Amino acid sequence: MRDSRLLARLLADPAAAREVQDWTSLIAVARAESLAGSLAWRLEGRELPPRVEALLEAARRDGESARVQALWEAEMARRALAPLGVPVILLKGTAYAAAGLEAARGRSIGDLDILVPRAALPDVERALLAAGWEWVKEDPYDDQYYRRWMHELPPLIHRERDRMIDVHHAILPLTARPKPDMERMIGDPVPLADGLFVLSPADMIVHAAAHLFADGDLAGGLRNLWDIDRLLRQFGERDSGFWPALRERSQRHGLLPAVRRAVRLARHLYATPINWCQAPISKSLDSQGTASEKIGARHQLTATDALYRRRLLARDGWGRARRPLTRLAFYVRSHWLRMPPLMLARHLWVKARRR
Amino acid sequence: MSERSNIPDDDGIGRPSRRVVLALGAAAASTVVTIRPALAQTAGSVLNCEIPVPAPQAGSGNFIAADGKLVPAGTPGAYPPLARPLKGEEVKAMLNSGRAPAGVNSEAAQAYANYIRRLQAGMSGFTCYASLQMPR
Amino acid sequence: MRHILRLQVGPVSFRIGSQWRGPVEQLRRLYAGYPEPEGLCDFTVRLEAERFWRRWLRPSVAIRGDYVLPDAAPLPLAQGLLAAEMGMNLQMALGQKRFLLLHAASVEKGGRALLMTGHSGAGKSTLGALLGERGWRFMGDEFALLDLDDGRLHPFPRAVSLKNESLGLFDGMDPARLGPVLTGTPKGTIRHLRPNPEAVARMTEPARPVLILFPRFGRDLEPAIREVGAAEAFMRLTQASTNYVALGERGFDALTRFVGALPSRAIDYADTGQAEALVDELWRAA
Amino acid sequence: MAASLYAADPPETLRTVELEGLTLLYHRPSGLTHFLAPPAPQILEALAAGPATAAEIAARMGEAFEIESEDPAAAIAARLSELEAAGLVWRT
Repeated sequence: MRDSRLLARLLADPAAAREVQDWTSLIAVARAESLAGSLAWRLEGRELPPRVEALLEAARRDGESARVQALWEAEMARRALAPLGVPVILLKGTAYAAAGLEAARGRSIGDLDILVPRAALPDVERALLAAGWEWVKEDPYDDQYYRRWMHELPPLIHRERDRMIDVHHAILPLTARPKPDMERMIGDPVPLADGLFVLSPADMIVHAAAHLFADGDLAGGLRNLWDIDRLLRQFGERDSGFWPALRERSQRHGLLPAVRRAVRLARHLYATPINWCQAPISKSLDSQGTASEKIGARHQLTATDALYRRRLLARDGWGRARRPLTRLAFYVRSHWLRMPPLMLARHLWVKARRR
Repeated sequence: MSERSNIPDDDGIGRPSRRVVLALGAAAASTVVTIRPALAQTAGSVLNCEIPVPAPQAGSGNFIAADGKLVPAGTPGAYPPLARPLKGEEVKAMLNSGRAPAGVNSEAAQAYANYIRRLQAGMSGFTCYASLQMPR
Repeated sequence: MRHILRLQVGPVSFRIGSQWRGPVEQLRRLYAGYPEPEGLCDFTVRLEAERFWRRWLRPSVAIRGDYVLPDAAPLPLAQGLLAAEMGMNLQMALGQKRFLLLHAASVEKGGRALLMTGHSGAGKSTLGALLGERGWRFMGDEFALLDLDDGRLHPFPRAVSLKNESLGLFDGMDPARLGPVLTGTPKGTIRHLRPNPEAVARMTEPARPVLILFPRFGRDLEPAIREVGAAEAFMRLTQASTNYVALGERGFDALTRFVGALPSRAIDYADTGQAEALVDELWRAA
Repeated sequence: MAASLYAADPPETLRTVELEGLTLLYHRPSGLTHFLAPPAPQILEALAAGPATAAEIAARMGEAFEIESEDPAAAIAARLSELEAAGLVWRT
C-alpha cells in the first residue's frame, strides 16, 4: 500500500498495524504530515515491535508537552487580554486541546490562533504589544496588505517565549468569495472554564473545512482532515442535533460545498460516519438501512474530489513531497481563491519584484 | 536571606522565637531567570547555516540603515541588501570582532551586524543567529 | 532514494538516503563494522539536490529528513559525508525525545562514565577521542544520552569529527579508520575517525556517570581546576541540551538528580597533555 | 484606584529543588523551569494562602521573616512584576 495511504488507513483502523512491513517509511510519512503524535495515540496499547513502541511512546510524551505549551500560551494571552473584557475565542489545535476534544490527542500545535471581534482589534493589538508580543514582519507592503485584506493581524511573536500568535477577526480573507457570517460565529461561542471560548461544534467544523479548502494550498491537509474526522465523530455521537446544525451553519456561512467536500474526503480516507440526513429523534433500523444505502451514492468522490485526494496523499515513504504539478496547481489555486484576479496579479507582481 | 528552617522553633505562643532575616534586595535586582530552549544553540553548532540580509519575509528590496532597521530602497545613508547570504562563520567574526565579510566596507558591515542583532524568531536567519550566541 | 544506508549507533538507528552514490559509499567505509538496525530506524536523513538541476550542475547537497532547520545551507557534493553527519546530528538535536540529549563527549572506565561538555572549540571532541585511545572506552564526542529513568549514560559512538589542528594528533592512526580529508568546509578542515573496535562492540552498554567536566582550551591558559556548583552546572547543562525544555518534568527530574549527585569541575588547559593530567587527577578523586 | 490583587498557582502545581541558596522551580502549568533567588520563592509561599495585595503579601512575609529592606513596597512590587512576566503570578 502506498505510504501516505497506509498512514490514513492506520489512523482509521489501528488493527491494521499488524500488516505494517516498513515502519521506518510509515513514521517518516507521519512526521512529514505532522501526524506522528496522533498515530502514536491511535496505536496505544497494541502489540507492536519494542522499537516501534519506544518511538511511539516518546511521540506521545512529546504530544503531551506540546499540549501543555499550547495551553500555557493561551493562558498568557488570556491574562494579557482579560482587562479588555473582549471575548477571546481559541481556534484550531489550541481550541481542541482546551476543550478536551479527541482531535487534540497527540496533535502538534504550532502558533496560537485566536478570534476576536473586528472592532476590538486595535485594543487587542495594543494589549498584546504591551504584554511582550512583537511584530514579526517589518515590511510596509506586507503590513498594509494584511491590514487591508486579510482575516488576521500580521503575525506577532512573544519576545521571551518565542511563540507566535495569529489574531483573527474572520475565518477567511476578506477577499475570498465565501463571506462567512462572523457576527453569528463570534456571537455563539462555547465558554470554557477559565474565561476563554471555543467555536460552537458546527462552526468549528466550518472553520476547519474553510481552512482546509478555501484558504491554503492543502499542505498539511491530511492532518487537517484528520481533525475533521475526529470532530465529526465526537460531535455526531454526543449530540443528535449536530448534523442538522452543521448543514444550517455551513449554508449560512456560504461554505456548504467546502464542508461537504471535507466530509466526503474524510469518509473516504478515514471512514468517518456521515449522517447528513439523520432523523433528529427516532431512529428505526430498517429505514436507516435504506437511507444510508441511498446516501451512500451521494458520498462517492466526485472527479474533483479525486484531485484533492491526489494532493492530500502526495507524500512518499521518505517523507518527500511528490507530484510537483499537482502541488503547484493547488498553490496557484490557493491564491486564486483568496483574491479577485486583478488584485492577485498586483500581489504576485509586488512579491516577484522583490525576489 | 541568611537561612530558612522548615520547622520554626516555637516559643509557646505560636510565634517563631528565632526569626529568619529576609533581605528584599534592590528594586532593580533580578530574581527570576527562566530556562529557555537551547535547541537553536546546539542545532546550529552541529549544522552549517547562513543568514540572508535582509530576510525575504522582511522585504528583500529594502535597504539597511546604520542602526539595522529596514528602510525603503535608496534611503540616503542606508546600505543595499547583500547579494548573497552571510555564512555563520562570517557573522560570528563580524559580531565578535567587527571583521567585515569579504567585499563589504566596515560601516556597511556595522549596519548589517545591527540588522542581524535585531533578528527575531520566525525570520530567516534567526536560528542561525541564535546558534552563534555564545552564552559562555 | 537511489543510495541507502541503515546504521545503528548506540540505542539510535538511522536510515540515510542519497541521490548520489558518493556520500553513502564514504559513510559505508567510515562506519564499517557497525551493526545494521533490526526493524525500524528512528530517523530518516535525506541528502538531495536543493533544486532538481543541482543534482548534476554544481551539485550541492541539501540536508533534509524527518526534521529540518530552515536556515540549513547546502554543502558542495565533495562534502557529502559531512552533510550526512550533519543530517544525523540534526535529527538528534530536533527529534530525539527518548533521552535527555546533552551536547557532550563521554568516556567510560570500570563501568563509570566521565562527561565533558563545552562549546565547539573547548576541545571536548578531541579530548574524548584521545582518551578513547588511551585506556578509556569512547562513548561519544557529540551527544551524550542521559536515561530519563535510571540516570545512566548511553553511548552514542558516532565517528569523531576532527577539526583543523587536532587532525595532527591522530596521524599515527590506522588509515582504515580515517575518512577523507574535507577541506574548505564551514568549520575548516575536517576528517572523521571511526571509534576503535571496543567502542563499537560495546555501543549498547550504558554506564553510570560519576563526574562532569567543563573543559576550556586556550593556548595562553594556565592549567587550572575550578569547582562548579550544582546550580551553575544545571544552568550550563540546560544550555547544552537540545531537548531539556521539551521533556518537561521528566527532564527536570533527570537533570536535577544528575547535578545533585555528581561533582562538576571546570578545567582550563593549553595542550592535551595538560588536559589528560587534569582528568587523571580528578578521576582518581571521583 | 484599588490595589491589585495577586494570585499564584497552588503549591501542588510546582516542583522545587534547592540548589546552593537558589530555588529551582518546575511550573507544571507552563512546563517551564525557573531559577528563583530570594525573595521570589517567599512571595510565592505567601501567595499559597490565597490571593493578596502587595501590602498583604508583605504582611504575610513579615510573620515568617524579619524583613530587611529600605523600601519594602517598591522591592515587592518589582519582584511581583518579574513573577508576573514569568507567568508565576497574575492579577485577578
